[in-house]
Formats: sequence, structure tokens, C-alpha cells
Amino acid sequence: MNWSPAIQGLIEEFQEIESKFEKLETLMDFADELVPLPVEDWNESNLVRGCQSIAHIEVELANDEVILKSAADARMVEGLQGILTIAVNGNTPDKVLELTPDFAEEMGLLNTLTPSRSNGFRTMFDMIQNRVKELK
Amino acid sequence: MNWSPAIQGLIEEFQEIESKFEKLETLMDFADELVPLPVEDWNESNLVRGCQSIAHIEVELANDEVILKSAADARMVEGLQGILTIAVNGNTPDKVLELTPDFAEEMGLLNTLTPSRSNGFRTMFDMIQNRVKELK
Amino acid sequence: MGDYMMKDVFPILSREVNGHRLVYLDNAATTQKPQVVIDAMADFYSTSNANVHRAVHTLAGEATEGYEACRITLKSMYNAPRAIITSGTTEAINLVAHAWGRANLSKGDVVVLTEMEHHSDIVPWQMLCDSIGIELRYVPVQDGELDMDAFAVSLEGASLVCVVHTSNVLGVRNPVEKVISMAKENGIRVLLDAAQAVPHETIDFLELGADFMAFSAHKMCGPTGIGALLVNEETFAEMEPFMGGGDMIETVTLEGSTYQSNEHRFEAGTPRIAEAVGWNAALNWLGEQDLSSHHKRMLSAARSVSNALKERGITVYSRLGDGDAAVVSFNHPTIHPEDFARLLDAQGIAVRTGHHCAQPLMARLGITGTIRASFYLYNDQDDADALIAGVDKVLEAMA
Amino acid sequence: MGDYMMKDVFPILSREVNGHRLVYLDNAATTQKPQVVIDAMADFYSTSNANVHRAVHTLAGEATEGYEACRITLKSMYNAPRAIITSGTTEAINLVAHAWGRANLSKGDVVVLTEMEHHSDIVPWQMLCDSIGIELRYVPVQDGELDMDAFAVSLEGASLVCVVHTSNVLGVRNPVEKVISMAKENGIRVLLDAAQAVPHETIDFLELGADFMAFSAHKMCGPTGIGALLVNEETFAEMEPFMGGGDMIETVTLEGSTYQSNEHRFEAGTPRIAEAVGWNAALNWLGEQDLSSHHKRMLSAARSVSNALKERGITVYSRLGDGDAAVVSFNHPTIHPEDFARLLDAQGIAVRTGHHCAQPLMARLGITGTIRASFYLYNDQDDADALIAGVDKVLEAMA
Ligand SMILES: Cc1ncc(COP(=O)(O)O)c(C=O)c1O
Ligand SMILES: Cc1ncc(COP(=O)(O)O)c(C=O)c1O
Repeated sequence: MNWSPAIQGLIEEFQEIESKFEKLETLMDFADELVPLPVEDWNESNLVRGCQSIAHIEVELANDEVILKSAADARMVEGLQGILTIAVNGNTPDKVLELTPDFAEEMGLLNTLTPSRSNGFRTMFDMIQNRVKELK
Repeated sequence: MNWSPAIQGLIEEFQEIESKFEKLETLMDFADELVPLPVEDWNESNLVRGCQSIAHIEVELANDEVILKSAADARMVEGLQGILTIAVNGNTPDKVLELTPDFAEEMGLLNTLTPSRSNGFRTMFDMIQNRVKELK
Repeated sequence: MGDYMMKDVFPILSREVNGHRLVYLDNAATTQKPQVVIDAMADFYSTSNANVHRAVHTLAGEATEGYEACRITLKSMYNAPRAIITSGTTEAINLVAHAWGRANLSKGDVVVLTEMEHHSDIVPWQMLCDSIGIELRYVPVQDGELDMDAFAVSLEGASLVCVVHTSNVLGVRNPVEKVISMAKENGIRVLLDAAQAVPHETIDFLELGADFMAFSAHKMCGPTGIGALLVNEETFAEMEPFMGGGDMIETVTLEGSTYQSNEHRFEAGTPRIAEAVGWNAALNWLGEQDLSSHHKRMLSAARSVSNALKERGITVYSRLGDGDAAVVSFNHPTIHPEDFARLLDAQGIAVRTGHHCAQPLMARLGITGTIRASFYLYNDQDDADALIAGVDKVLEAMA
Repeated sequence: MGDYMMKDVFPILSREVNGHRLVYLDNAATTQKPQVVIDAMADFYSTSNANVHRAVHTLAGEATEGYEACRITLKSMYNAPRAIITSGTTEAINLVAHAWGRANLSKGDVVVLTEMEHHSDIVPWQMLCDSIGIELRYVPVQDGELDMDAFAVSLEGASLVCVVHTSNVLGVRNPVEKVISMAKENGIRVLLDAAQAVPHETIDFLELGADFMAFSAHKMCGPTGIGALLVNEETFAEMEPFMGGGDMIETVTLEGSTYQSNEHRFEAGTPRIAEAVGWNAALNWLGEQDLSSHHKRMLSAARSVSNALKERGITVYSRLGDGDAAVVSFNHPTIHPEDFARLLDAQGIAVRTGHHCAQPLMARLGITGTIRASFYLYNDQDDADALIAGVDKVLEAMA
């Protein structure tokens, strides 16, 4: 797949890191990239199920651009949300629907996480695409 | 332990045999040594429990001599009964009570049988001694 | 793969028993394990052992993947929507009796069994009968086959049919396609005891159309202590938790608990992790074998044994039709089965005697037990010949 | 035995994880296996594998002896009249709930539990409550210890007390001698969850005086998929069969079945044969270890970790008294437990996070989970030091 420059940048940034500890540190740095979803907007329908930590994501459309807002209690989950934010925000709904979660694989990100955490990533990814479909 | 000449003979006869097949054949030959317990005398109290085949044993005392009568549907069990007959019959109750089942071990007999069969041997041995105690 | 190579794959087959090469013909009781299975478990314990689920560290992740990989293989190999991992066929059937039976059956409801069932598919239902008063109907066996007319009659008002796919005593493969379609026409659920089937054929569970299918790893080159219950989605949704504790819960409070919605709901406690790793290796290994060509060879070997036995005046109970398993159940008119089997064992030949956990079938056949020689994919004509020669030696000794 | 030698005995401990030497501190979840245990199972499958009981051939005899040898070891090591082999602690407790509970308890009868129980000792009782209407009373935990005054009150009219010997979350060893004697004075039966106790001390079951004691092999160097329920004779006689099928029967007819009178009565289906062989090897190996000197070393290592954590402003929930297990449960005021544990894992250090299947205890502590480092006999001060250094690296990264 031909990734967008933003995603291509993510892949390269992560692929360069050898130590797992640094990978996780870098992942946590991306927590700064997320657009926060305020606590008062947390509800059952935007809760990420199957995740061991508490996580919420909400998708909005403005001017045909997708906006992902998110929140979590664990820094690494926020990092995953930050990465999703970079992958998604500012793109058209169609671009977002074309995306596959394989880029996280290419980043070498998912195999640094345990199954439940990498499932969490996929769950969030699927939630975003489903939400976008509804809004379109 | 110092075995009686009859038992010592049994031990020597079996110890000589190397092949398991021949050991079992010899065991079956001893079926001819048992004093039969007629079918009409088979009952719950002389049934050998825990044995997979049908087996009965009965003990009598005559002139202070133990007489073992027995029957079974499998030839090898009859063989065990024949060996017990040689070990027991014609001895005084006290002699029979002094006996331990170790002679069957020394014959190398029990390890040629499966656990359930060798348990059957022990069960019969114990039944004989208990019956002798009662009769004495 | 030639037969000689096959014998190399199973280390135990190089063993000597009582001074003879081991001729292992007790496969319906349990099969031997290829080296890959033994190694998979040893490797797991040497490199990845950890407890599964809710895990953050690397080993726990690897162990979880190893455990769940077995489920994934089961689902894809047998085309099953749900695969619950149990300790074996017996626990799988008890699970149905408790998790589905108690939730969906009540006094007077009818469960149809057959006289050909293994005790593991009779006793759980008798217990449920004692506990909640269901009615049990047994389909009779005629000349070693299910009486299909009686089966049709038994379906009247029934809720569940439990049938053994392939008999462990006779090797008979029952007309399960017919049994299932007749039951389904009447809206009746079907439990298939496939313990003796999956070692010999790969079953498409969804296509076959049963609701439950139970089997054990140890009868198909896998380890002891593990088995599975396959379930379709509709029936899965009707099941209530059976045993409690460990990973089967979602939340526990002093007031009560909520349960997981996937298969974990029925897998209380630390699961059979190393066993799943070993079974997965066995399933993958079996998947590479040409089961139907093995089956033909086994059947031909079994038939040669059956013919030889009959020539010698021995009664053979197995019919050995093309679809049947290569199981030869027999009795000599005068020699006690245990004497017979022990004299075979003295020649290195392992067969089983007794009622084979199928006393009702024995009663129907008018006997208390048989001698059973059962073949598996490492057995060949040499083994059959060894058995025949062994039988001759027994007959000579007992003459 | 020096610690270095100990590490040689467990092959997995030579493994690297994420480029670091493995520091395995998740022993309360499951322990690693010494080479002798791995070999015992591989040897069994390579030389003696067969199905057990009712067997005539040599392999079946060897397999039966191997399986029963595990029971003999359990009985003698723990001085227990009866040892039922189960798939683990969870199944053992479910067995008590079904086999003893359903036969001896009825609506309104009281079962006393504690807030410190593992889910495996809560959920089966909640299920029994839903099914037959028993009453459950939970003894509260105060400052990480059982409230013994509340316990005394809870005994009023109770039929059964279920208590965890040693907590898997806190490592606290409960005053089980006192618990049992108080229950016994009131004629109440006692079930001990000894899953975290037997790895650390050899318990004299009869002398301790409980009626049931449950534990798992995998937490004491043995394989997965096997565990035991010890029972005294009087209570054993009160138990009814739970699961049906296989070797647990004496006779089966279409009209009904009779059951074995010994432990086989509760071991339906092909048992965990290779697992029993492996566990027996583990029990014998453990029997040769000086558990109390290992315990002292582990506790001292755990205390050094606990002190270091406290110095760094981290909350430690474990008290680490002399009799307690070397389990350090902790939480950082701001760092999420999973982030913390994953950063430790990146340094090769395996710890567990979460509720540890003890949500009621978490609720009592006012938290949803902890990070837990649990030591076993191959761990030493080096491992403790590695953990402390690892924690420092995490704190630095998250600063
Ligand atoms: C105290 C306690 N009880 C019960 C269990 C359950 O043991 P298993 O999962 O082996 O059945 C565990 C282990 O997780 C435990 O620590
Ligand atoms: C047809 C059939 N059903 C059920 C079983 C029980 O299997 P397991 O003992 O592995 O639970 C067996 C094996 O003995 C069998 O042959």
C-alpha cells in the first residue's frame, strides 16, 4: 500500500528504533498528538471494549474532514490514539475508509504490544471506520 | 525369609524362565494344581473383589490342615490359585498365617502381571489369611 | 510418506516390549505422539511458559498466542464457529449436559441416546435424568448397526439426540449425516461424540450440521488432558456457564458476577496451556497427512486380521465396511480375553480387553467384553501379520 | 543448592527477553518447570504412553503406575487420606461445590467466604447460591488481614468455611490454624484454597484438620492442566459423583449406573496421565528442596524490593511478614500499571498487572488493580536488584 506522507513518516520513525524500551517511550510521546475528548463526553457508546484500560474515542466530521477525539487512562493507549490521530485527522472520510490497520504492523508496533493491547488498537481502528461510515 | 520347600521349588522354577511368554505358560500349567470349588458353592462372600475376571476362593480346615478350594474363569487366575494352593494346602493355620506374599515377588510373577491382576493375587492371599484367622 | 518413515516419527514405536518390537494396536484407547508434538510441549516449557490472558509481559503474550492458536486451528480445520477447550471428550459432554442441558431441558424433556454410546455419552445424561427428570430413550443396535427405524420413532417430541459418530468397540461409522438431517427436520439439537471420528477423517462441522461435537486430543496424536467441544453460534448462545473461577468472568463483586461472552466463559481456571500447544502441533501434523490413504491401508490390514481370526474359529464383531474405523473386536470361544491379551503382550503386541466403556453395547451383543485391536496411521500390514502370528502362538499354547 | 545452580535447573531462565536476561517475577500466576519435569513428560510420551486402568498390556500397566504414583506421592507428601486428581484448583473447588455442596447443602444453608478469595473460590459458590439458594457470608479484610472478629460472628449456623491459605495478591498467609479450629469447634466443614501455599510450605493435611484442600500443579513446578483436591475420609464419604463417564463407573446399564468407591469416582474420562507423571516428578523434586531456606531468601529479596518502592513514593500493599509469601503488590500514584509493567517487560522483567482474579479484594483496597512481583525458589537478590533498577528506569522515562 502507498501510505500518506504522515503515515510513512510514522513508519520510518518507528522502524529506526531497535530497543523495545525506546519504542515504547516513543509511543508514549505520541500521546501529545491526540485531540482530547473531555471526560463529560465519555459514554458507553464511545467506550473502547475489550481494552484492559479505560479508553474512549469519538469521531466528528467538519468540512468533510475527519476529527478524532480520544482519551485513555494509560499513557501507551493515549500514544496509540495519538498515532491514530495523525493517521486520520484532516483526511476526507473516503481516505480514512481506504486505510488499513497494516501500517501499525509495518511500524513494528503491534508485536511490541501484548495481544490484548494490539486488539485494542484494532478495535479503535474499526470503531473509527464504522463511525466515519455512519457520519458520511 | 526361609520359604518352605514347596515354595522354594516354585521360586526356582519361575526364576529360571526368561521369556515372559513361557512364564505365563508355566503359570497356566499350575491351574491343574487347584482344588476345584464347585459352581454351586460360588457366592458373594467367597467372590474375589477387584479382580476383572470372575474368581472365587474358599478355605476349609481339616485335621488342623488348611485346604484352599478355588475357581476362576481365566486360566491365569486359576494358575495363581494353583500356586496359592501349593503354598497353603496341607499346612497348619499358623504356618499359613506366617506366610507373606513376597514369594510371588521373588518368583518374578507379579511384575509379569498388570497391576489389577497382581492386586487380585494379593486380594486372594489376604482373603485366605483372613479366613484362616476366622476358622482357627 | 512410507510406513517405515512413519515409524521413525513416533519415538515410542522403536521401543521393545518383553523382548519384542512393540506392535501397538490399542489406538482406540489412545494414540502415540509424533516427535513434533513431544518437542512442541518441551519447547513451550523451556522457552515460553507463562500464564495466559490479561497479560502484559512477553512470555505471557507468547503463551496466550500459543493457547489461542490451538483454538484457531480447531475452528479452521473443522469449520466451527466456536471451539471450547475442555479436558477431553468426557468433560465436553458433561459440559453440554450442565451448560446447555440444565439451561434448556426440564422434567419430561426427551434426550435420545443409542446403545452404541460410550459411557461418557450415557452417564452424564443419566445423572441429568436423576437430577432434573429428563427422559432418556435408547436407540437399539441390530447386528452391530443402529436401528434407524427405531431411531425415527424415538425422535417424537425429543429435544436432543446424542450419537457416537464412530463406535470405539466395533469401528462402525454411523450414518451421522442421516441421523443429523432427520433430527434437524424435527428441530432437534444434535450432539456428536466424534472421539473416534476425527482421528480418521476431517469433519466439516457446519456442513455436517450438528450443534455440538466433542473429541479428545489424545486419540489423535495430541497430549492427554485436553479436548474440545465445537458448537454453532445459535446453540452457543443458549449455554449458561458451568464451572466458575479464573478467566471466565468479566466482573466479580460480592453481590454477583458477570461472565465473558466468548469461549472463555466455559474455560474456568488456568487453562491447559502446554497441552494446547502440543495439540496444535498434532493438528497441524495431522493436517499434512493423507488421512484417507492411511485409512485405506489400515482398513486393509484390519480386514486381513479379521479374516485370519475367522478362519481360526474366532468370533469377530466388527464389520469393517469402507467407512468404518480399523477396529477389530473379537472373542475366542474358550480362551478368556485377558489370558489371550496377556499372551499377546508377552509377544510385544498391545491390544485392549474388557467392556471398552460400552457396557450397554456389550449387553446387546450378549457378552461382557471383547479383545480389541485398533489401528492407527503408523500401523501397517507388518503389524497385522505380527498380530496374526501372535494369535497363532496363543492358540498353540492354549491348545 | 546455590542460586546459580538453581538457574541451570530451569531451562527457561537462560532465555533472553527483549535483549535482556529474563527476570521472571510472575510466579504467583504460574511457576517455571525444572528440566526433570519436562523430561519426565517427554520420556513418558516417548516410552510408556498408553491409556490407564483396566489394562492388560505392558505400556498400559506402566502408564497406570505412572498416573497412580502421582496420587501416592500427593497422599504421602501431604498426609491426605484421599487425593482426587483434577485439572487444577478451580476445578477442584467446583468439584466441592457440585459433589459435596449439592449433596449436603440446601436453601438457606450458609457458606462463609472471605473478601480475600480468588474468583475461583467465589464464583462456584455464587453459582451454587443461584442454583439452590444457599446464603453466602463474606469475612471482611481490614488493613490487608482477615477480620477475625467478623469471622467468629460469621460462623453462626454455617455449614462450610472456604478460605484462601495464602493470598495471591498480597502474599498474606492467613491464620488458617485458627480459622480451622474455630470452624471445627462449631462442627463446620472447611475448604482450604492452598494454591499459593503448597509451593512454599509442605502442609500436613490431617494435622491441619481441614476437610478439603485444593491446589494446582502449575504453581509448584508442575505442568499445566492438573491439580488436586485432598479430602478426609469422613467428608469423602459425603460426596456424590460430579461428572460422568469413563473409568468412574463400576457398571452401566440402560437403567442406571453404579460408581467406583475410590477417587476414580470423581475422575471421569481419560485422566491427565502425562501431566500426573510430570507433576509427580515436580513433587519429588520439590521434596528434595529446603523450602524454608528458599522462603527466607525470597522474602528477604521481596522486602528489599518493597523498601525500595516505598522510598520512591510507590504504594505497597503487601506486608511481607515472616510467614507470608514473597509477593509484592504495588501501585504508582500516577503511572498506569500496564504502562509500568510494559516498560519493565521491555527490560526483560516479567510482572503481572490487573485484578489478579480478586476483584472483591481490589474493591476493598479501593483500587482496580496492582502491579505484582512474585518470587519463587529460583529467584534471588540479583532478580530483586534487577527489578529495582528496572523501576528506576521506568520512573526516569515517565518523569
Ligand atoms: C489463591 C488462588 N486460588 C485459586 C487459583 C486458581 O488456580 P487455577 O487457575 O490453577 O485453577 C489461583 C491461581 O490463579 C490462586 O492464586
Ligand atoms: C467414542 C468415545 N467417546 C468418548 C470417549 C471418552 O474420551 P475421553 O476419555 O478422552 O474423555 C472415548 C474414549 O475412550 C470414545 O472412544
